[in-house]
Amino acid sequence: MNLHPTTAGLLLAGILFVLGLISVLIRRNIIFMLLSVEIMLNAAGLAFVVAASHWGQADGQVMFMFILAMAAAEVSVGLALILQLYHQLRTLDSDEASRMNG
Amino acid sequence: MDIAFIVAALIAVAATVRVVTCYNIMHALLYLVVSLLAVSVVLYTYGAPFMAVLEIIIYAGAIMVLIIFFVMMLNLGLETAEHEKAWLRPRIWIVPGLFCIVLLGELLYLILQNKQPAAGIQVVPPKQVGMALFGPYLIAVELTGILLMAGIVGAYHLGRQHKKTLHRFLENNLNT
Amino acid sequence: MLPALIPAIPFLGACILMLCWKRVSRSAVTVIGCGSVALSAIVALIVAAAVAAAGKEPVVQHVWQWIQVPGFAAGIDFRMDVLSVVFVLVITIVGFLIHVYATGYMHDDEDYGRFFACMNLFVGSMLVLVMADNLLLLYLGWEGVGLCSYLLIGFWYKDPANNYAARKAFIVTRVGDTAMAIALFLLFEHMGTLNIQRLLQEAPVLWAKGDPMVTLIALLLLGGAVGKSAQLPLQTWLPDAMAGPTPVSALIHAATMVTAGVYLIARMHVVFELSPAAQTATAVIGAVTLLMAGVSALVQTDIKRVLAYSTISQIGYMFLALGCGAWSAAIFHFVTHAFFKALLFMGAGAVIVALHHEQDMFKMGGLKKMLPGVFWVFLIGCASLTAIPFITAGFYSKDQIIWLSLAAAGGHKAYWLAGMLGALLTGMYTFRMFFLVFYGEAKTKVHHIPGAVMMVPLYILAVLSTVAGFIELPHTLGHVTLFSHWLLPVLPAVQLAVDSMALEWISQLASVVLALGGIWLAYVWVIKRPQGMVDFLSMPGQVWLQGCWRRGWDMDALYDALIVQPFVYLSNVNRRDLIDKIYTGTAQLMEACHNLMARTQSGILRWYIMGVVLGAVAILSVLIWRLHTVS
Amino acid sequence: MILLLLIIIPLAGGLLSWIAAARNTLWSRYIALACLLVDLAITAQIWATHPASGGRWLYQYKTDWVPHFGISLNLAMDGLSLLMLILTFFLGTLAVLISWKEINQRAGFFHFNLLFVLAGITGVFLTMDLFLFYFFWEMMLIPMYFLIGIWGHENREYAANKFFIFTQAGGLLMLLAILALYFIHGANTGVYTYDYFSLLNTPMQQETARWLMLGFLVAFMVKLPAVPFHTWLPDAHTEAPTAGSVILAGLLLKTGAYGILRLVLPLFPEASAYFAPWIMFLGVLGIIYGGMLAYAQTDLKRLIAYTSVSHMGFVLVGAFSFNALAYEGVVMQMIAHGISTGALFIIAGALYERIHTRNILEMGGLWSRMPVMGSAAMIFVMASLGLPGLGNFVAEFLILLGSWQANRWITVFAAIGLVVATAYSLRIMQKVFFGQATRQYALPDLNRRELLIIVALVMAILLLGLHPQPVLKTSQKTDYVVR
Repeated sequence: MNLHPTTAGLLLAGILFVLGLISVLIRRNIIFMLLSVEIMLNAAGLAFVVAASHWGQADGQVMFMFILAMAAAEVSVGLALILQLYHQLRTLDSDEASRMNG
Repeated sequence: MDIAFIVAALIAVAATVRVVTCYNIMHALLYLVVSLLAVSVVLYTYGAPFMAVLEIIIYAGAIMVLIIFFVMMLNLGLETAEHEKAWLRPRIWIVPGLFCIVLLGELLYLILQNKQPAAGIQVVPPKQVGMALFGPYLIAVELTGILLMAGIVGAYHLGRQHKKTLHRFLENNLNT
Repeated sequence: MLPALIPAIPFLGACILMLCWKRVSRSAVTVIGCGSVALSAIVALIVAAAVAAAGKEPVVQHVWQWIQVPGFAAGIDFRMDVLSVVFVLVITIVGFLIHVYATGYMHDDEDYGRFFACMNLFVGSMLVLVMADNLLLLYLGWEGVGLCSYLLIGFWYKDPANNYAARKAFIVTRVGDTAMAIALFLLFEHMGTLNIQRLLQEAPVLWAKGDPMVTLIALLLLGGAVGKSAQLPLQTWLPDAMAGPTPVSALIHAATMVTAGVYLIARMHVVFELSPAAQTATAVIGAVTLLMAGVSALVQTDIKRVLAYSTISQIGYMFLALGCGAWSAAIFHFVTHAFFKALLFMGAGAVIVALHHEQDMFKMGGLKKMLPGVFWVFLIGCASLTAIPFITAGFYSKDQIIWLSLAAAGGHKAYWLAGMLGALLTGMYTFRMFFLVFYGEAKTKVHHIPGAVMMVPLYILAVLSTVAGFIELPHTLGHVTLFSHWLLPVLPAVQLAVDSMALEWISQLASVVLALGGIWLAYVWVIKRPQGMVDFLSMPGQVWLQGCWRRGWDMDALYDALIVQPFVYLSNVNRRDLIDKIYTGTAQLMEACHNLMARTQSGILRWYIMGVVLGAVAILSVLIWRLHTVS
Repeated sequence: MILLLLIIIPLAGGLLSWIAAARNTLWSRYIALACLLVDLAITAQIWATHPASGGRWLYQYKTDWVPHFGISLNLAMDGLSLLMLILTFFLGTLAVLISWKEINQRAGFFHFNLLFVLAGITGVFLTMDLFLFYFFWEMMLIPMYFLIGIWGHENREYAANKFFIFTQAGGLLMLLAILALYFIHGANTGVYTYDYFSLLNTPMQQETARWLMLGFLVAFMVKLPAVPFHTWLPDAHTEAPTAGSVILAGLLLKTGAYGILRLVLPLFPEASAYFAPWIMFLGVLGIIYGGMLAYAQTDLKRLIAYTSVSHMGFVLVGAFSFNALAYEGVVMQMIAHGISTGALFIIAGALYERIHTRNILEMGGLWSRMPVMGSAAMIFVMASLGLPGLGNFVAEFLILLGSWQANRWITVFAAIGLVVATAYSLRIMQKVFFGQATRQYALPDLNRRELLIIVALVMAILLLGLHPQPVLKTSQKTDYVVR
């Protein structure tokens, strides 16, 4: 294993991101989907930090902070939406909430 | 290659895989917390101690706790796990999974193609981050504040239990 | 002023009748209907006298300018020359007699007024046709005649069969008219005018004899003539035209319509003279038609259809004469034919009325005693049609044609033979009809004896059918040339290739023998030994052949299969307009695309994410591919 | 100024009659009728008094509108415009009369639309500014859309949409061509203007001219309509109310023919000559194809609509013959077809009012019940098949005589089209008026109002057929493009 640290970090970010993506795709439970999105956000944040350390610049970490803030906002709104959904449809199955089809 | 990084990365990946495959939502959440903690170690190894701390406090702490509370509030127990089991059939996950693997392969390929000169890890101190935040990124910070505000208001509005069970948009839809 | 009055009076009568026949009494309709034609006949006589007095100088009248645009002018111009005078007199006089007859024939019809309106219009249109000074006005009359035939053949409009017959008459003649219209375009292109006199003067200057262009024009004119005159190959409408009331048939066959083609060719004879090919075509068409129609007439059962085919056959004689260059002979035959054919038709009409609208000859018979008056006039008509020598008009006119078809410059032995054979056929079918109707046992009761108003015109025509022949006698019998002499300013004298008195005697004798032979055959066939004939005719091949002849050589079926059916089929297939399918198809395609795209909006979140993944895969693939191809 | 008045009168009348309808629909009808009669009187007066030996332009009126872009309010009238205007107001008057009893719902809005269509048509016939031309072109489109879509028969919305999409698509192509011409003229001469007279001799490459010419041509061919752009017409004609059908057949189609004579040929003479054989071919295709389609129809109005396709084929053949005779014929055909087809639509409408069907298979034997209507129908059917003595014959004969000089085979086939015309025309008479009556109706013959309309039309078609000279003489003053 003679990987460059940046490459290694990006690899890790990529793996995590794709795992999150897989999860989003295969889960029908909407809470799981929210979790998976969190994984993906986190992976993206990780990639930013790795890049920041690679260039020695603060911008990457700034971005990580924004992602954090966004994730927080997203989770709060998302959970509220899930709550509504659960009340309306009595299920957490995202496929059930397909009334807005074309 | 730092040993700490390798261990943390392996833990992160393993824990995430469990998140993906776990039927029980509580277990999945706990695995996710583990994964986040591992990522925070990774962040630390990449010279971003402040970010590692934030990861633990906000992600693993605040956000995850929020979700756990939420799950507990909805009282999703074994029943949901059964559902989850029933939903996770190979028929459902194989094709998307394959595509994602392809995507991963391509990502890795592209990352490994990178022939950047080795520069090693450079530590970016929190002070520099703070300077950047309240310097060039000031407007973004303000906007983030507004975003968080919107999140709070939105969560409040959406999470409120109305006497009417239906949202007004949905109500029209159901009547028709 | 006078020439214009001749067609104007019948038109006026038609207009008055059309507008207010419902409001005036029957007798008023009679007065207007017959009176207008009578008045027209009187004016025609006056104009004829004027023409004669002026040394056969034509009387020309410009009524008003019809069309005048740069490069083209046509007026409502009438011209009475000697040829027109002949036609106008025949049309008005015979037309008048038919009108008088019709007042009796149509007496009980509810649309009495409409009938006379159309009849007047018919006469008027025909008068315009023969008096027109330019081809466009002639064309107006030409088409007007077609319209009136349509109106009158389909007069009893409640029976769809009549309408089909009427429509057929109009459309078939229209085919010929189209050819004629194209001839007009060609004439205009080359001469820059449609004035008949100028055309006739300039044609020989412009074209040498046998020029392909003049042949084309002559053939196209012939096409028009063939359509109106019911000659091969456009003869199919005429037998069906019997659907109209009998006076209409008389008018169509005797005075108007079918003779228009003869008039046209005679009028444009200069063009035909310039084209030997077209003349030959005319003669051949005439010869073939006269034989085919004669054969068809032989096997008809409907009395009016016999007469219809005999008309086609007789017009065939006229075409034969025209084709041989015997112009005045053709016109002479037209005149005598007008008399005896009107006579025959109206006689047949009298029979039909007497038998309560029974037209099948095999259901008639023994009428000699019941209807003696009709019997005698019918006999005169038949004799004239068969060309019984010396005493009938038909003899002089037809014999002249048969002789000239051999002797004239354009004549040929084959024409002569055809004419001879035609004489035999004529004798046979005419007297077959005559015997069937008047001899034998009565099969249908006479319920109505025709009154004076119907019989008087018959008597007059009977006289005319007899004496009209004396105005033109052959060399062998006194050599009177009043008629051809009268026509000399317009129609040149016939060029004789053979001028032998002996040969002419032989020809006449032969034709007489053949005609009498035909009568004898008919006598044997119908009266003497009907059974033998029945046996002969019921032989296997015979039955089919007879059917074929009866149906007019199955030309109808041929046209039906070749033209009508494909046309109807094509238009029915295309009823919904295939081109529209292109547009509606495009619209449908768009809608299908829309539906397809809308299907992707399933509302299922994971599908959307899947789309994102696929997009990402695609983008990265392209990226990698480019990375490789670039480096 | 009088030209502007001609346009303003129907516009004002339309608004007024809309307003008046709120009080009393009868007022609205009288106002519409009065406006059109006034316009008819003005144009008839001009026709009667115009000097026999004057110049080409009888009246001209020009004032700036948007000088910055070279747009002006430029109206002019020559013989062609004059004849078209008389036809417009004549048929317009009849259209109001024919709707007197037929249109009872929202009569005010109906007359508003009717008058606006007529105003648009008037504008098209008068304007000498291409921008304004396009403006009026669109202006007649939208009220027509409403006329079909609101007062039409069962399938009216489909028909109205189809009509709108077809003509609008054609119109947009024309707009493109107008703009291109504007800019090319501006670039080549430095003068940016929409003025017709200035644009007449725009210097440009032949290749460009051909494309621009096609842009104009397609718009006019859609309106005309020529095969293969004709498919909107049967639907629109069939579904429109009687007045709408009359306006469509009698006037709207004529704007297409007018556009070809006024714009396509003079603006692009070389390009037109280049495409002439093909366009004549389309014309003759329309004559025969339309005729065959007409023969197959069972819906009376649809049948008549397809005869329009057939007759307008003659216009196309004549217009691209580049021959003075053919042009006279085209003008005659425009007028005679307007009258004869308009009359047939009026008769079809009157029949529909009485027996509530347009299916000719359900008719038959109507002559005995309605002899006057039958006679009138006979006259117009005969006109439609080109019987000499009626207007259409003069037109078709002149067209064919002229086109013979240009292209013989085309003319031969066009002449064969006359036989097809006979077939479908007689079919109308046979199926509708002849034969045995299938049902017992209590059918009143034409009433006084209808009789007035029909008599006016019969007089017009007879006059056109027997004494077309005044029309021909008026039209001669227009300089057509002759090769």
